Amino acid sequence: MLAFHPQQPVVRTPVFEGPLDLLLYLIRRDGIDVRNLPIAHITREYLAYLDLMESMDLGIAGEFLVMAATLCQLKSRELLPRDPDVESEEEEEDPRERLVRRLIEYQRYKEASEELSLRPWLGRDVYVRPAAEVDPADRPLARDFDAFALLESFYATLEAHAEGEPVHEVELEEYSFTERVQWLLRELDGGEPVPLMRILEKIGGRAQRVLTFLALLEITRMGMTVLEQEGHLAPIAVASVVASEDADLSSLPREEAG
Amino acid sequence: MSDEVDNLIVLPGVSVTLAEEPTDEVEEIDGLAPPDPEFLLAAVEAVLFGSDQPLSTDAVRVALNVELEGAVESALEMLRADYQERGAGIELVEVGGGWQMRTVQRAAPYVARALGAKPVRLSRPAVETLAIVAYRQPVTRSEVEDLRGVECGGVLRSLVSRGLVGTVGRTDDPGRPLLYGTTAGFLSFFGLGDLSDLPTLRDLREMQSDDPAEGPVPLPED
Amino acid sequence: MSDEVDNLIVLPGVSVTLAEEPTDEVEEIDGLAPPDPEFLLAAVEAVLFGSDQPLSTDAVRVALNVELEGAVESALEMLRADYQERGAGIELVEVGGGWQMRTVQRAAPYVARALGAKPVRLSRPAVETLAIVAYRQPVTRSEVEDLRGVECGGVLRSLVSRGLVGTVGRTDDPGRPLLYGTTAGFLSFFGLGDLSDLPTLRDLREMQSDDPAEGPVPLPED
Repeated sequence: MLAFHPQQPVVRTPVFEGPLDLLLYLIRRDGIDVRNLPIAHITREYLAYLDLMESMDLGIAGEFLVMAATLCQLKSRELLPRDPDVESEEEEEDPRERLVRRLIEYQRYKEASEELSLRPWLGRDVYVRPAAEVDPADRPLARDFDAFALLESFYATLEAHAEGEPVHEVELEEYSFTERVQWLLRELDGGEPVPLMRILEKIGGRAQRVLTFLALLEITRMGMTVLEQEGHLAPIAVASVVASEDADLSSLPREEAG
Repeated sequence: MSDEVDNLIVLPGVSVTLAEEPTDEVEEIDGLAPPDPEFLLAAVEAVLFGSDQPLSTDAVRVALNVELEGAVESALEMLRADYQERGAGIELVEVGGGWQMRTVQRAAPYVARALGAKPVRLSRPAVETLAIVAYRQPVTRSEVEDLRGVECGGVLRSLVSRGLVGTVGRTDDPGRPLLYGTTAGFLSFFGLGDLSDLPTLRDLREMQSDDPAEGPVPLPED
Repeated sequence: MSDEVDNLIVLPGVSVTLAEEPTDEVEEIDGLAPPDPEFLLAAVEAVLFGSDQPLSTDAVRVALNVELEGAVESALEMLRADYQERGAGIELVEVGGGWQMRTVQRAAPYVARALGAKPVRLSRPAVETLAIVAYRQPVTRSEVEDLRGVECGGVLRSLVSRGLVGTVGRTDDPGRPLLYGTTAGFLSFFGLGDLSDLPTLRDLREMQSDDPAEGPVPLPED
């Protein structure tokens, strides 16, 4: 029994996947044509190898022993004188032929597996992109809310945060069209163009903004104010061409009674 | 009238914005506009880069919303040729019925080192079993064991758990044993386009003549 | 069949699995030869491709076992320029002190589609901000912040990167702050022909009061 010493020169011996693997090794080692399998020789070598494995305390799997039995059976069969009648009857089941066929077939798959081993393996020879979570910024937006939700959010925000008067629905009739024109012209005194948006933002109530906007359209039509837009993308600005005190408001539409 | 006013008031900048955005853009974006022809190659490249799985020509076509399949196919071929010509570190390969970007084999040791990952291993029994399943599929465990001459249950299980082999049904034999076959992961792992890309068995012709149906192998006497 | 010789084990008593591992593998990686100069660019490309983390110049240098740092740096720069010049679908970016390959922004919708990415929900701050921009456009950041009462820079940026909001100009105020407005992508997302299709408060009220479905369900008497 050998003891394992790391410094000792190592004994190298092939590892076999099974009895067929061992047989193929012996056939190749001894330069034997598998079709011309010398049963007596191969049986002797096979058993010798099992002895070696045993002497090294390597466990011998059951499959190896089954094959040993098969080989011994074949060998004894060959030693017997051949009876032509029995031979023809048993031809289909000739165990030796069957063994040869198994060996050749096993060799085919061994070779195929060697070719597979030479291919570029993923993770050994070639690599792909690691799976990555999609950047949330690149993921599509869920269509779980519509423009009405947007509107509700808008008003909710205004009511929650606006420092000025909250957006209320105010009756249109409470406001004077003329008063709105006067307010607009006062805002625009000085002649400098003012962004339309900024004017409208000064107005708290939505209805009042409607009225103011209508007033602006009216005095622009009358030539008291001009709307400017510097470029295609620029905001609209409003400028007055008359001073608020000098404006002639007599031609403004009459206000309807309450 | 009042409707208009409402909208105008709420949206002071409406005319500005409207002028800047053509309204017919809406349809295009809803159905995702296909890439401009000059961006097609780049879009194909990005889509393949972003996927860790092989993508079929059709999957690429759908992702890009390109109607014409030929356009995507020729873009894929151009991209593959482009990588080859400039000796890139990446190549475009057809595996498992799809296209995939992979590092070139020559770069493998550097990539492995950068990843700090040990190269993937398969034991010799595993590769042998895999070869038998690949060439004989669909195949039962006992058929594999007959061919290899050893018990294969554990090896088969580990191949299944690695996604290289899967069960594809059962035979009608007593006990209805499971049938095993290779998976798309198998093709991808070995860089095979499909099963017909498997190397042909070297002894195939010999084996065919060995087939008992064609007569017994003539054995010279000892 | 010299392969068999490779599958040797050291006897006695050494486990069978050792046989599957070529013993010289460790040495190979330790003494990994740096890529030939003509393969350097490709090796850098492969290493970055294979990594999901940004790699520092030094990490790339170590992976390639290249002594000279300048060589890797110039290879990285060349690679970046190369992608840019040919208008690739991939770009090389320096993020967080490392280099990373990623798809170009323009290709993002296609990549997301290819991956079947799950949709994300807009956060409440994002919806609020979007609502303000939609109904008050053109609007500056500080105006949005006044209305919401909180800082909105990040939310606005994310809406811009989502393509729902864009800059439409600048005011004449000191510092000339940017003006934001909604985009064509915004219209398409909400299925609006143009901004005048945005619902008004009146629409909302009509819906709530007139739509019988919205009203309380009459309970049947017991």
